[in-house]
Amino acid sequence: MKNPYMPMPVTIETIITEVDTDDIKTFRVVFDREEDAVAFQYLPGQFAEMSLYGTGESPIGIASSPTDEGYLEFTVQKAGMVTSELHGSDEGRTIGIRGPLGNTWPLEYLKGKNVVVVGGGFAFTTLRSLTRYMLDGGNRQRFENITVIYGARTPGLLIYKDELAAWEKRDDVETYITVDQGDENWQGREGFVPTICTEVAPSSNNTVAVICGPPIMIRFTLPVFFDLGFSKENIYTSLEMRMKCGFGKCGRCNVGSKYVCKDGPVFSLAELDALTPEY
Amino acid sequence: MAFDPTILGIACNWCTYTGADLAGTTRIQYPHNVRVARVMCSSRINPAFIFRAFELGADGVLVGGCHPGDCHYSTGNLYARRRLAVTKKILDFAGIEPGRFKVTWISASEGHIFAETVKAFTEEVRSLGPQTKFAVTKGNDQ
Amino acid sequence: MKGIEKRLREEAKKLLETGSVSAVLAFRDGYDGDHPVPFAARDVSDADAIVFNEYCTHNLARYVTEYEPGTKIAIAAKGADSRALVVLIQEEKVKRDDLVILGIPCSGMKDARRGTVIDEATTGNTVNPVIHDIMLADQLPEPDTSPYSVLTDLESRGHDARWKFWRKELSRCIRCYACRNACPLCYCDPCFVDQTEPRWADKSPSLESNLMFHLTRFYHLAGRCVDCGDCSRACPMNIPLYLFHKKVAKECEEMFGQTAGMDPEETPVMVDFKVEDSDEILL
Amino acid sequence: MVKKIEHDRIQEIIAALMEKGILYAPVEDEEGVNFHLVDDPARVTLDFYNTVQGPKCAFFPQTEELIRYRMTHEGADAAEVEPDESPQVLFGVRPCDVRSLAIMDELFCGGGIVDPYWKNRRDNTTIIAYAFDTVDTVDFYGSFGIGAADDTGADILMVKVDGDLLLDARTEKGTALLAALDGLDEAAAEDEKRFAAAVEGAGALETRRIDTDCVARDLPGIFDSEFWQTEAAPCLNCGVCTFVCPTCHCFDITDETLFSKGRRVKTWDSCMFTDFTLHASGHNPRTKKHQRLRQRVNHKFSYYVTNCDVISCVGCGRCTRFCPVNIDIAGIVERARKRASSQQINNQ
Repeated sequence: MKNPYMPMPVTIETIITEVDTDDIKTFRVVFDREEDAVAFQYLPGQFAEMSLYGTGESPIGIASSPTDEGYLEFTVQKAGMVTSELHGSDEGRTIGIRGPLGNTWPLEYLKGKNVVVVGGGFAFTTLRSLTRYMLDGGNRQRFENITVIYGARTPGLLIYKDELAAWEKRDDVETYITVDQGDENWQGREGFVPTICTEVAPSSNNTVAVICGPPIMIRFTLPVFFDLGFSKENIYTSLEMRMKCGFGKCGRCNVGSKYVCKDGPVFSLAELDALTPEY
Repeated sequence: MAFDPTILGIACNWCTYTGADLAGTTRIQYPHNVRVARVMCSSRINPAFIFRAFELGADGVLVGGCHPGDCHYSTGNLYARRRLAVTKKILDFAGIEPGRFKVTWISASEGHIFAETVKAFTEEVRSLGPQTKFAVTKGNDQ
Repeated sequence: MKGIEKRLREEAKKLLETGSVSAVLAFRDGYDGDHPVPFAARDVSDADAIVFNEYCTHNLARYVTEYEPGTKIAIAAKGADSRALVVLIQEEKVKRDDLVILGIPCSGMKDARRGTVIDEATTGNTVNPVIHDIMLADQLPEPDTSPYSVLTDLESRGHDARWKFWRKELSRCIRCYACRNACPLCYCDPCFVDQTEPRWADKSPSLESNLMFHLTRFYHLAGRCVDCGDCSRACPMNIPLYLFHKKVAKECEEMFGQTAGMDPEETPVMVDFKVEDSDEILL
Repeated sequence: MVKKIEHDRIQEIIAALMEKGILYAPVEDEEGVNFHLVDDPARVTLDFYNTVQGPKCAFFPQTEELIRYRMTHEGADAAEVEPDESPQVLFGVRPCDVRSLAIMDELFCGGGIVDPYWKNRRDNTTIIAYAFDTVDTVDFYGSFGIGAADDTGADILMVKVDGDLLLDARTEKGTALLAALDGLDEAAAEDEKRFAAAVEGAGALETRRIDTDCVARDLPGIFDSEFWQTEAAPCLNCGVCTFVCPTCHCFDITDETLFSKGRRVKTWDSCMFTDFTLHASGHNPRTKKHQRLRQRVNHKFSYYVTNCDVISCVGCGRCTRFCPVNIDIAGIVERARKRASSQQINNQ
């Protein structure tokens, strides 16, 4: 029996810092063992426990796409013990990964549908995974129109800048990047994500909205989508909870009869309505 | 081989640490057993530091601050006096010999007193033998 | 006890009827009469559910800090409970004016689970409330014994024997934190032991982490502990924590000349100093 | 085939059991009688009503080492602590506590990933149940259809009758263990009768009962009720109830490092603690004590039923017995049921 508590060793290959506050970094890791790389089969929306011996483990959404071969990426905000230690690490350090854990964005359900991806701030990570996945080669044709609406507080806080620029150039995805407040160099949109959503006004016909961001953004964005005629079954989001084991034993992420780690983190609004409001 | 104790010294920045420095610069010999940690004031010492030191295997803990009345922050050491006195009573009641924990006032000019204090305290701790009561064994016996 | 119960209900009714307090902290029956449960009566109709019997050992001062500042509450307070209130007032966790203290002189209260009389070992011989607004019974004669006589045996033992004693006791701790959470004076949020940066004590119970937790907690209660004994009664593992708290209280009294929780005007000894404190206390 | 030994000779059977592997048995300590890993047969006792804590420690110890590591310059060298597969015996467990193990199996061995530490120990343990012969007022295991001499889940059922211990195997594992134990006497026909009579007598013991039929369905209906504030008012939010409970399973995983060496451990945690759900960001979904009490009751009596089709409570009464402020979970469930039904009537 494989011990589910045992992390797989990975090495930090590259650390990307692209925001002007130093509390968000993207870590690209590669598996030390070939068999782990083969075993780690994931889909967008899933997460993994990043393990640093001596400090502990922390659940982090996978920001890379399964179509990216040979590495995984995690974008991590410095908050607690593990993430602080991770932020203090150098390239070349060996850490551990336990996963993939949790469910995925509803890829089967999205097939043949229009997809609106709405992200705010640093919560864009698994949405980036989803977008990369949908836009990748043969995958693109499985989805209809793809719209990406992504905002951050300032231009300096946008993550995956190069990628966003590349998406803006593509004609098979509509990309709307916005910041709450621009600076002297900012040429793009200004305005809060809900406002941009109102302006873009994606049709709810055969469309699923996938939303992830800070609670305040979600709170103001949802009414926009309801007004556009989106049903609760067609709006998906991802929850954050304190977790330890990641596979439904430790009881920590229990909300109602669900465990966010194994029944989530992805839920439709309809599913969330059935949960107790304790997240 | 004779028992060579490990002692944590906690010294205030303004008096005892400077005193220890003076002992060094004037080349006064004192035992190597004390590892000195510097704090800004003796009142910065959380008693948990001392419990933790014993837990991590210190055989003795020596705290040095400014003489009462001479505190850089006027009254820090007067608070510290009460706190460390209580700490000492707690250690004593838990079973740590009083000789393993000493609080003393050493000014910046008293390099020789620092050296003498360390010497005497080291000998006292040596005579008490290794501190095995609080010292951690967990996970370290592998 | 029945007389006290009757008076308690009457006073609670009066206070709630006139709206002079928003809650009366007392007791109600639990699953049987021997297992009372702390209870906040909020309405006149609640008052008849109030009980008081020999098993009402809990220190209700524990609940005072849960109320918004400025909320007027009445509280049934036995001797040691009133001293805990004094400490809370000294530490500005509650205002004297927000409290209506219903003083209950009593002795011979019993621990329901263990069947022991609690003032044989705890309550600091405080049979009469030290502050009160309304007394629910006549003052009792003050006991003439020392509250610290239970320490004699441990004090007379050598260091190794004492260590052996505490090693056995503290290694049995399962870290349920009932002691801390039952304590009226453990109101820190978060408690040092729950902090992760730095982590003062490992989460798993082991002799070392238990020592770190308990010794630091004993220290944090220095000059504050009023010997109500709730920590030890709450403990599912029967660890006699009160012995250590009592010892620290006794030392503080001897060194600083002040008993905890006697006078709301005093400053607790550990946040105070005297220039003339002797260095001898460090020996 | 019933086997027999005089109660005074309990040390012999304990010594014999210790030879068969790891032995967990009730041991008298300062706190009362509790399950311990036995190192001295003389300390084992059967003179108790029930142990302070449930028997989960034999499968899910409060501290379980998962990994041992040594910090290095590049990261760490880590080695798995392999799940224990040694044969073990759990001796003297009350029938309601035996039932708790099957309930925990649903969680640890079901729902996808299996916890190897729990499963291995469960597979390799022989359970000797010990029938009740009296009833304490706080117990309510009868509510869950558990009898005082219930043998469900037990490999051997043991009863104490007039100074004799009578043991009867219930499974092959139990038969094998009994056959391998020296020092037990073959029971006479008379003893077989005494055994049957004791089991029957225990069957007549009645605990108090709570109505559990609809509780799983009804509890969510009063989730937002003031009820929980009222019930939780006396609660201290300590972890006594969860740490004595035989079916509480929540745990934490932490790294404990000393200098360069350390271990990753799984330790019991409690949903009653404030920091149980505290995020690193500072957000906490359950900051108030009524939310935490509500979580505990709902998790046992509703959520667990949804997920595992069984109530995660066996009515052993420990949480009530050891609650520092005498909160009674059975009372809460009863009042919740009444509240829910009166609410339903009002809504109609």
